[in-house]
Amino acid sequence: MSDTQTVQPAPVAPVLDTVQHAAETPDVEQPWAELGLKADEYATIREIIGRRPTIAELAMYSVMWSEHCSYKSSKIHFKLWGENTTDEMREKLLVGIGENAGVVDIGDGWAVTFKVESHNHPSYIEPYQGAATGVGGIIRDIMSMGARPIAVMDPLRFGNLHHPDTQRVLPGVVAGVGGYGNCIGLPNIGGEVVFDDCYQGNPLVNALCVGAMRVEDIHLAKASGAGNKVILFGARTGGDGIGGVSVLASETFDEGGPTKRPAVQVGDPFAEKVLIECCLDLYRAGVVDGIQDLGGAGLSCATSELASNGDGGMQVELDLVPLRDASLQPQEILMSESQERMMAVVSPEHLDEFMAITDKWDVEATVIGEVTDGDHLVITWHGETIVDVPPRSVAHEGPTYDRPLARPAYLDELNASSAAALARPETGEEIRAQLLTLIGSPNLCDKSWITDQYDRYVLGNTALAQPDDSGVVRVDEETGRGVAVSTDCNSRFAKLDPYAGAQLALAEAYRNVATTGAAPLAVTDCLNFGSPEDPGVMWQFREAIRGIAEGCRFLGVPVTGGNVSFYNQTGDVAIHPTPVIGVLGVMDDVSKRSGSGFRSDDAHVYLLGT
Amino acid sequence: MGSIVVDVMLKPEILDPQGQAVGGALPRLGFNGFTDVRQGKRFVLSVDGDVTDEHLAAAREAAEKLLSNPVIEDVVSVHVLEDGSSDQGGSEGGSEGGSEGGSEGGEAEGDEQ
Amino acid sequence: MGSIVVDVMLKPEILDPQGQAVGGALPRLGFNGFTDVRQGKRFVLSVDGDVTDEHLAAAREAAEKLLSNPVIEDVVSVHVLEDGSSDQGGSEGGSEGGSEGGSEGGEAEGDEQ
Amino acid sequence: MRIGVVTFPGSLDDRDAARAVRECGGEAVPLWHGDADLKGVDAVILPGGFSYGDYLRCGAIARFAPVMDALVPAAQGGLPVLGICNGFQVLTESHLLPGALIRNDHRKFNCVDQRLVVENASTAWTSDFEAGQEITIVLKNGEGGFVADERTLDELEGEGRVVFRYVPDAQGRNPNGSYRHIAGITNERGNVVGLMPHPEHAVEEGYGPSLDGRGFFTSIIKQTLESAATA
Ligand SMILES: Nc1ncnc2c1ncn2[C@@H]1O[C@H](COP(=O)(O)OP(=O)(O)O)[C@@H](O)[C@H]1O
Repeated sequence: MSDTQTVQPAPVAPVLDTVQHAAETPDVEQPWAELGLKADEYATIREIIGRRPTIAELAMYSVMWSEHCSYKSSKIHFKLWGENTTDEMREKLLVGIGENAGVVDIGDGWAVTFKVESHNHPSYIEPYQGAATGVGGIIRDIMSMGARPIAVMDPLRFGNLHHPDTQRVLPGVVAGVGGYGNCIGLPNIGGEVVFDDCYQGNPLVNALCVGAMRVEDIHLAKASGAGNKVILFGARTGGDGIGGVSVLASETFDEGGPTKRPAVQVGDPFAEKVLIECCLDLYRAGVVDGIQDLGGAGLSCATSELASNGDGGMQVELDLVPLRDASLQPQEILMSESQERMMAVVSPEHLDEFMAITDKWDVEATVIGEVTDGDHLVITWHGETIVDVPPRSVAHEGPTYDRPLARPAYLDELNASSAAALARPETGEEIRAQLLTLIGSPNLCDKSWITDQYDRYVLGNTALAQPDDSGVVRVDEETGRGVAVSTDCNSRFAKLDPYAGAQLALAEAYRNVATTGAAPLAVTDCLNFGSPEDPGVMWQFREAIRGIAEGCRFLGVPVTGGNVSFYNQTGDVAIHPTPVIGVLGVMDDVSKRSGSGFRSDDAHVYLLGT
Repeated sequence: MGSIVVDVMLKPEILDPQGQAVGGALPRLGFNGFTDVRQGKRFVLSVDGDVTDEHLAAAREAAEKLLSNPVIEDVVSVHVLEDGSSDQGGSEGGSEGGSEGGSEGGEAEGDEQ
Repeated sequence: MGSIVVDVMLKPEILDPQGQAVGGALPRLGFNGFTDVRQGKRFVLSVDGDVTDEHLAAAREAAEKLLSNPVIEDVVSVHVLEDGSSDQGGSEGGSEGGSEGGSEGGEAEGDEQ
Repeated sequence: MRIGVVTFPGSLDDRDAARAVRECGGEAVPLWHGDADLKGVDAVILPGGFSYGDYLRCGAIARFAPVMDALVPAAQGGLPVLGICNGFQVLTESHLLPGALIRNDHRKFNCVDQRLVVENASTAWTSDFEAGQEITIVLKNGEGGFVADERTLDELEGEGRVVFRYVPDAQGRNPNGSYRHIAGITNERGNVVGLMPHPEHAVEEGYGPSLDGRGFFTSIIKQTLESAATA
């Protein structure tokens, strides 16, 4: 939703746009284009539901079929993951790509889930809140798998350190990552900070979270069992994140509340910390049948995905949703991206216990609907039906594109200009000067100004964090069993050759994990690219995926999940392709891990490899 | 020595977790009459001598440029603090509540961004 | 719906890192006329209907008990926000600067601890 | 030897404090903010974290939790209480300890392995240290600057109630702008101690910068056992 444009307010229907009203008024002009849909996409929606969509349905489809939620440009290339995953690689994989986050078996009955996501555009607009809500979002993904989040990492990319706008963006992003992560109590065990002019107008804020649980505690996002209750819990719903989509807002509600819709989401880490503990209590009590976090696309996403993954339909009374802003219209409630909310499916006999637990944590929880034995998602507003759709068509059967791709013409020239042509330092003096330039450069210098703003000790399980190349945390306090995680990417290599560049990123993260003493087990990735409508970018993207998938097959570690972020560009100029790779490894006893750097005076130094 | 007060609040549509936390605590302390709490910032800028129109103009500009973040905040007021002390007077009493504001009724800041 | 504003400032003798940072940044932006900056907090408490004397009394008590820490802070003002909107009005303009304060001159809070 | 560890909404290092108690041979008893019940424990730890998000002032809202209604009189009556970081802030907000903690002078959250000098080795929580001993434990906070008026500061120093001081850096600065480099203090009786750094993150080999934090927990455990023996 971050790239929605502001559009002219459309005339607002004087009556509630119910399903019946939509059926009776097939010819009403609808703002599908303003909502980012293409003509044929709009036509497909009409075909699926056999009439024009209501404004609420249109809102749901438009947000769920956005690039961000539907992966419509990238999905087609994801078959490379499957094709390159062998049965052997699947052995330790408990939950694969497609769920909120992948889960791997690390032994002794423990499972670990991890995933990296981007929050690039919001962090450029409002660095503190953008970064903070990015961290908050990925943590909820991990929570929704049934896990306790145990660590975060933050791969960051900024423009030139000395550019005035970097002075706005960098401190804000770092304070936001720290502000959220520190307050929620998750150790920050690593990340990256890279400066390159290509990120000046489009910094990258990626956030990774790791969570752990017992194998039997894995939870999935699905709504089954007719009669089971659908519960929305956590923060109240406000107008967050729909600021740009003023086409949805009524301009007639000037009285009685804020009518402006904020484009900026504000994070409340305290609310999320309470939500984590509350969810863990709920899992322990065994009262949750299905669970989903509310992230981008809010209720549209949670209701349609839960219903789509389940075996029945779902009925939701939208007017029961607790609101922070009473002036919100139903379609806005469906699109709101208010943070710190979760949705659970709970059987009626567990309802009282569920509510007692949320009460204990002072978390507001509201039954807003139930699972039905039908096959539609039906949403009502004060008794009138405003949404009646097959949930799969919203959540999973959105459009996919096989976009044209072409190797960029500039690549030959770029690759031809090799480093061999550069002048070499001749004298000791020159070598000295060059060395100083190198180690004083922003990309190589000490990063403690940033990393000291992050709590790396909370939870008491951190065995390695900055300045080491991997973060290492204990999962099992009895045995010391734990995991090592590293994220890496050199986008300059990826620009020269996205296939090899992606593999180099994978290899670096893999090595960083292996050298701590951990056995690499799984991969997550955050693919930050320019516009998919540019064939050159699309080619970079496909090459990078191919590189990662084939590299993973070679190394024998599966990709368990990740995130695609397109449209990272300023005007026509895309960022360097930046496929950030996270590798996770397992260790029997993390107190035996080896750190980087010299640890004793008389140690010998060996060079291994070629 | 004169002082100028700049008041900054989060825009009404923006979530205010701080205000919410305070709002949640009040009833536990037996204060039940408040329906909502929002928390903002108050800056007191001191100047040598009396506050001039130039000072006020500068304060207004600084309020927009530095003291507030127009993406999420509004400058709700820029006005002279009448007591004249550098900040809330000798702290004993802090009785400027009555004298502040109003005095320079015209200078409210209305043009965010 | 009425609102009460509570203003809290650090005591003058307590270090104010935020105010100091703002004070340091102003000259870099070309604002040279300010000799000192202090940053405090402003709370807007909303009530249903008009603000009554009971509301004000409760706000004063809450200001002392919860909203400020008497070891380091002073409550410098507790007064009715005249606009009457839940928080700084329609955010357009936020022009209460002129109308706030002064109006209820009597209710300034003067009795810290 | 039962040591209570209080959990407020937003407490973060409560599980760590409980682990540290166990590592050092005590029994950790969870105490819930909403219950005015200390479960007959021998001592209480108020752990680090961001109670209620620390949104108003650190510790300000936690101070009014029901558990504090039981804890404040008990502490005044001599129950050993250790406030770590946010717990220290709760103790000052509750006026069990003087002064206040304000935003770090550099206005950033700061997580470092910090050297401290133990100045008072006769409190309930520091008797296993030597006066003048230097220890290194974790410091991590955004609002750790200790402030108080001159009279209070003089009193604290005069009565030997400064328990820990930061070892200043080469420029003579401490990590958060605390007045007189004060990192931790105690009440007149020496049973209530508050400090910003985190001893519970320095009790296990392989996790944390040292084992210097153990002394806090072994001190209280020994003291309780001794007073039980003489009772
Ligand atoms: N954004 C970040 N968040 C957390 N840790 C970071 C971040 N950036 C760098 N680090 C950590 O700081 C240390 C040094 O970073 P860096 O100099 O980039 O390492 P290297 O060049 O060895 O990859 C590493 O431990 C890395 O994980």
